[in-house]
Amino acid sequence: MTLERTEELALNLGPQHPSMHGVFRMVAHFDGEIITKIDPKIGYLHRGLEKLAESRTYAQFIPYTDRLDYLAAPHNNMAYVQAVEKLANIQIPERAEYLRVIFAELARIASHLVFIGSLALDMAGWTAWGYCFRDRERILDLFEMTAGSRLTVNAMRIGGFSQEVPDEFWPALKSFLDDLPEMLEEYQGIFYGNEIAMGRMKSVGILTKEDAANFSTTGPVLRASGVKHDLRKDAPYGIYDRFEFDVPVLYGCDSYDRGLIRLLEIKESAKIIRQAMRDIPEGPIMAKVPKVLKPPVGEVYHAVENPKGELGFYLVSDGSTKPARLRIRSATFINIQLLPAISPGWKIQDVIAIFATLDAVLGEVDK
Amino acid sequence: MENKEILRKHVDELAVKVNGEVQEILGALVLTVKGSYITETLNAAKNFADVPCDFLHDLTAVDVGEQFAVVYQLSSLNGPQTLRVKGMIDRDTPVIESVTRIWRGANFLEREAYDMFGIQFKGHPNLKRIYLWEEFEGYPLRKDYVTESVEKRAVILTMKPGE
Amino acid sequence: MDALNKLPLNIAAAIRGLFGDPHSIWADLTMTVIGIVLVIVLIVLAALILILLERKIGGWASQRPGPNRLGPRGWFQTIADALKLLGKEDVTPAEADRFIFKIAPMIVFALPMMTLAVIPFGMGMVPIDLDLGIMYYLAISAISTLALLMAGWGSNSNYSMLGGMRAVAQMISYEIPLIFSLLGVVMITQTFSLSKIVEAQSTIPFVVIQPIAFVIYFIAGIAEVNRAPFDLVEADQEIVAGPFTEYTGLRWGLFFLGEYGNMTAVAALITTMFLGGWQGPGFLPGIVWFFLKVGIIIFLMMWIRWTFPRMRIDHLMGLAWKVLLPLSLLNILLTGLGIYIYQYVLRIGG
Amino acid sequence: MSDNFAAVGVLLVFAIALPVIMMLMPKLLAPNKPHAQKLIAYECGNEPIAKTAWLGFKSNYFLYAIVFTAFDVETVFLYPWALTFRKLGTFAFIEMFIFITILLVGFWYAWKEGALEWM
Amino acid sequence: MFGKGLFKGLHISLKRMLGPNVTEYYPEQKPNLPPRVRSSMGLDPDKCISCGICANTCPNKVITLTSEKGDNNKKVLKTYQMDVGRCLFCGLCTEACPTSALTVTQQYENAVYDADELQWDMIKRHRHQTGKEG
Amino acid sequence: MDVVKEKELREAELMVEKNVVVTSIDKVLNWARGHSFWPVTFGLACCAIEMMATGGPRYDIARFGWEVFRASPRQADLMIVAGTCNRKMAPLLRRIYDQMPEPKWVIAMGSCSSAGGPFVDSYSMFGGVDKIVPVDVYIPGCPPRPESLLFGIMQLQEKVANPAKVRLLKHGK
Repeated sequence: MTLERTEELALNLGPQHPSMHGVFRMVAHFDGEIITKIDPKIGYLHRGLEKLAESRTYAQFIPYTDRLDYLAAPHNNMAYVQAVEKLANIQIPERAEYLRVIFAELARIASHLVFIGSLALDMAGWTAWGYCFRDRERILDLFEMTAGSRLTVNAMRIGGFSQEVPDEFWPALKSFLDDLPEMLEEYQGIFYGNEIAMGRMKSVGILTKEDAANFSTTGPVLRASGVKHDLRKDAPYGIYDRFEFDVPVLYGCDSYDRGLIRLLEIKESAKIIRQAMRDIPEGPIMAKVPKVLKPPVGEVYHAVENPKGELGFYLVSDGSTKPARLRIRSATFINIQLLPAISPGWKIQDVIAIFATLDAVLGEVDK
Repeated sequence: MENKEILRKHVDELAVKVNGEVQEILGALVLTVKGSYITETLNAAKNFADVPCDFLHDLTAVDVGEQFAVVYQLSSLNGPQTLRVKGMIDRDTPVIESVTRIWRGANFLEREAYDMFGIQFKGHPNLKRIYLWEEFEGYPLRKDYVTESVEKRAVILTMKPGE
Repeated sequence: MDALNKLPLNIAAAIRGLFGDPHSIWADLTMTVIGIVLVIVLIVLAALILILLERKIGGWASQRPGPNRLGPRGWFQTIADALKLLGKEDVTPAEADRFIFKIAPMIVFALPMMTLAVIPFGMGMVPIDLDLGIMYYLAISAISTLALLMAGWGSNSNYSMLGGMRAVAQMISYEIPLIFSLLGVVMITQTFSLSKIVEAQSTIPFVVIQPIAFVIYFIAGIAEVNRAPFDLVEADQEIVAGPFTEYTGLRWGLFFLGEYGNMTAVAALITTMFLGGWQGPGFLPGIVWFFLKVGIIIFLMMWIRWTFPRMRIDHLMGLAWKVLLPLSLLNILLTGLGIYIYQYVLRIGG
Repeated sequence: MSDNFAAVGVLLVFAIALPVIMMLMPKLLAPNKPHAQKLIAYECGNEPIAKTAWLGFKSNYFLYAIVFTAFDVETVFLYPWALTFRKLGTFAFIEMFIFITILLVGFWYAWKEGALEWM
Repeated sequence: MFGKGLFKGLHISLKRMLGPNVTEYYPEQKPNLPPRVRSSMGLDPDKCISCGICANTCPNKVITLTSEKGDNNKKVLKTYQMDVGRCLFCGLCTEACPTSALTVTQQYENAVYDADELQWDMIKRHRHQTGKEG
Repeated sequence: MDVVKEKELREAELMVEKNVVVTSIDKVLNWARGHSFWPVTFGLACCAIEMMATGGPRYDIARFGWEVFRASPRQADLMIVAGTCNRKMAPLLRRIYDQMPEPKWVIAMGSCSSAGGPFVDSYSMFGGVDKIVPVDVYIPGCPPRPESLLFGIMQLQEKVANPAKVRLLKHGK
């Protein structure tokens, strides 16, 4: 029997589209409801950060890193300042290291909460989204009382940490961590445990282990495909080697596992924060750093495990106060290449879910 | 440590073969080769015995005056080995072989390098501007690129209000 | 209480009394017109209240108050929205099929008016008492599929087209379990008249006798009015707003009003068919019982909407064809068997 | 009976008139400034790729329509049967069982052939 | 059993529906912001020594200030402009200020109707604010 | 250049409407418009997350009746440009603005959309979105707090309700 194919429909989804997480655009080719081809188009948020960095001093670029992955700004701060410290060979005080870890992991939780919320929202789960944003506010409060901003935290400095945490920080953090299991239970109950959500995500958008590695995928997307790879364990930076935590790995390779793994990672992050709270020493939070920082000639590639995957800074110094070249290796920019590879054959609704599970943040994709 | 020594040994052997230069910058192993050897080098690095550098982290370019350096950050999912490979290409004829056949993930990265530096990747399936639009002139991350004044930039995109 | 129940009838009789011949065609016509006007008022009121209620419930479910600033506790919010829609520009896309594009929202708005007019709201309070009530209701409500397809086609936009296609596929699929689930009630009552069906439930509402049919009708009803989790037709996150993408201002408002009117109609029919209509313990008048039951059904629908994610289209179709349809056929067989045993084996009634 | 349907006629007049009247209001109250950009179809801010949406659409959606027709015809037979079922006695009961069984066989066939699978 | 998850979800949302709200009723109930919040900047011209460190620290050239020689050859601040349209609100300027003349303030009601008003004349703002308060 | 002209023209129109046809219908409509802004979901970058947070349980924009974020500009009254708009996005922004039905308003949320913000020096930026669409309210901040956004929309509400007063405030000094 010969199958007459119907006329193919080419359609823009994005940049202004509720489920495109910003300004991602894909040109989708449909056959009925089925996607036959996807052509991702990016650059609608391109701000030329790498070029801007060449006209800013090392310290002045820190606030710009907040605007990369704006859901987990402290993590970007940390990656950048650690790269500069490596380049200029600066040792930072213990207390600052611990504060950095606490902030970075809080940012991971906040970012994953947005992920869960927007994944639910992409399937019209409004209430689950509301719960995630409700709980995220408490993390933002913690950021705000310490560093003064909710989203673009700008908390870290080359050589340490911007400000000492206020007294009310610790009880607030503790109460948040105590409430966290109940929150996770709620997300599980209202979204992950829901049969409709499961039906939409289970065994959809299969990404095999081999493909994942070949596509340079990193982060939760890679770990949901059964590869145990986490820079916090495999190439520890900062003081991550002092903490005991597991790296959750799931073997489903589908959308559901890519979604669920974030929930598990939140638990591990909470574990790290608890240990950091226990062990944090007293002391200064800033090392002595020259007012005008001139790192020696050299280059460094420093990568951290951002909530979305590997965030790397490749810095080339020519001995001046400004970087000669600053390269941002953002995880989602590379991860979204998967979309045209794994979506054909699935329905529009599946592709929306697949895209949501790749957790693209356009600030990071477009730089 | 052992891992690093084995890697060093492999890289040294490879350097001889591809006429490259091995350096250690801030604890990272850097292999600099001519652009024309890049596919051979990367293929070899991917298949190092015991310490395969088979995971491409990043691909970018750096403007180093006369030349462009195309920088590949390699490591592995199964070991701590990391290697940075630099392919040096001429500024006037910035052409280098594409590695999309080795790593499919290099697709966007090469397009980005093309967009920002104007480097031609031979064999790339879809070498088009990725961030900027087709009509954009110049390659912004080259050192000699001069950003237009904000007034000029704004004029281009003022659309006629629809009537 | 009986007096309260009879009050509308007495008023009707009084109005008829104003005419020389209370059964003249003019008296009938006047009564019909009064009934229709009341139904229109009901639809508009229901839509205004329901839209606010929807936003309120959505708010409460995620622990926020919802609209609360305009008027007492925000009850005037929808009025502001409606007035605003009146003052919005009416845009017809250049490429659209202008006639179809313009007429589709009117059809959607007119349908609940047509359907609600045959529902018995209280004892003797039927704007139009049809002997073929159920048939009429099903026939009219099926037209909404057509209206959505017209909207999708007329807009000449790809999102609209996809939405319209989804509407056709979804709504005709759910039509069948919907129709079959009502069959059981007809088999028991032996009538198509909605008021007679309500009267038949004076002792026991049919939800007890026909639980499967009730569940099927409830699910299919939600799907028929395109509400979450079956709102694939206007899925924001996928096809922007489905068939409504190109509609602006009041034209879109008509769709919106129509949607809530349809929701009221479905809830009213569920109440009539399964929950005993206006029948209820005597301490409240019948009409209050009726709207109480309708309110509960609508609350259930909203609660479901704000909790569940949207279904996928193949699951949606699978549910209709592979679960609900066999179940509704089973329900017919079981009902038939039950009546057979009841009537011929036990020799009761008949 | 007949005058009831006359009432439906009156209802129809109302149902048509009301939205038409409603649509007249924005004509009086709302501004109206169409221009070329405003009138092109919305496609997330881009120029629409396809010039028209009236394409040969996938038949998939209509496959259901065919199965639907079969069942819809069935309802035409089933409703009168249901109405008089209690009066007709055992014969009608068994007869309708046979009728439904035949339909179920058809339904099973459609299912088996994959007409109910979303492609 | 199929449907268990559905009922659990319904249970959770009903529980939340009946529970209390978490909303902050903004215009009536002003938020109690921590003192570090960087919603806008405030300058105390009396403390300012016109050293220009803030302008140098700023990543995006937001601040322009001019000064003139006063008594004892000390610099006296003449104008102090902040172009808020370019500002990152990162707080690096306030951190760098040696006399804490420039501080972060918690005033977040900054919306304006005109693009010109995005140029903050900090001295005027200060006078305006103290005038209002004092 | 045209955008400035367009803006002035519109304000003049509003003035004329105010002075010539001072009808109570307009007053009622403006009241209704001010209480039911339906924003188009125009989230671009960081500010969009704060915009979402404004819709979230803590800040709840729904209290004002402004939570009906419409995916299609055809049903929206208000465009909150939340985030960085670069040169590639600009024509699309304009088109989406064009496709909104009259009357419509624009809020520039955050530094980037107000005047280019942190990235104004970059090759891919062109400055504020007021060069492309007429902006009614600017909200500085990077990103502005949700309260700032709510305050900004309240300012717009005032502008819609009393166009003449706002004009006086602006040019009376």
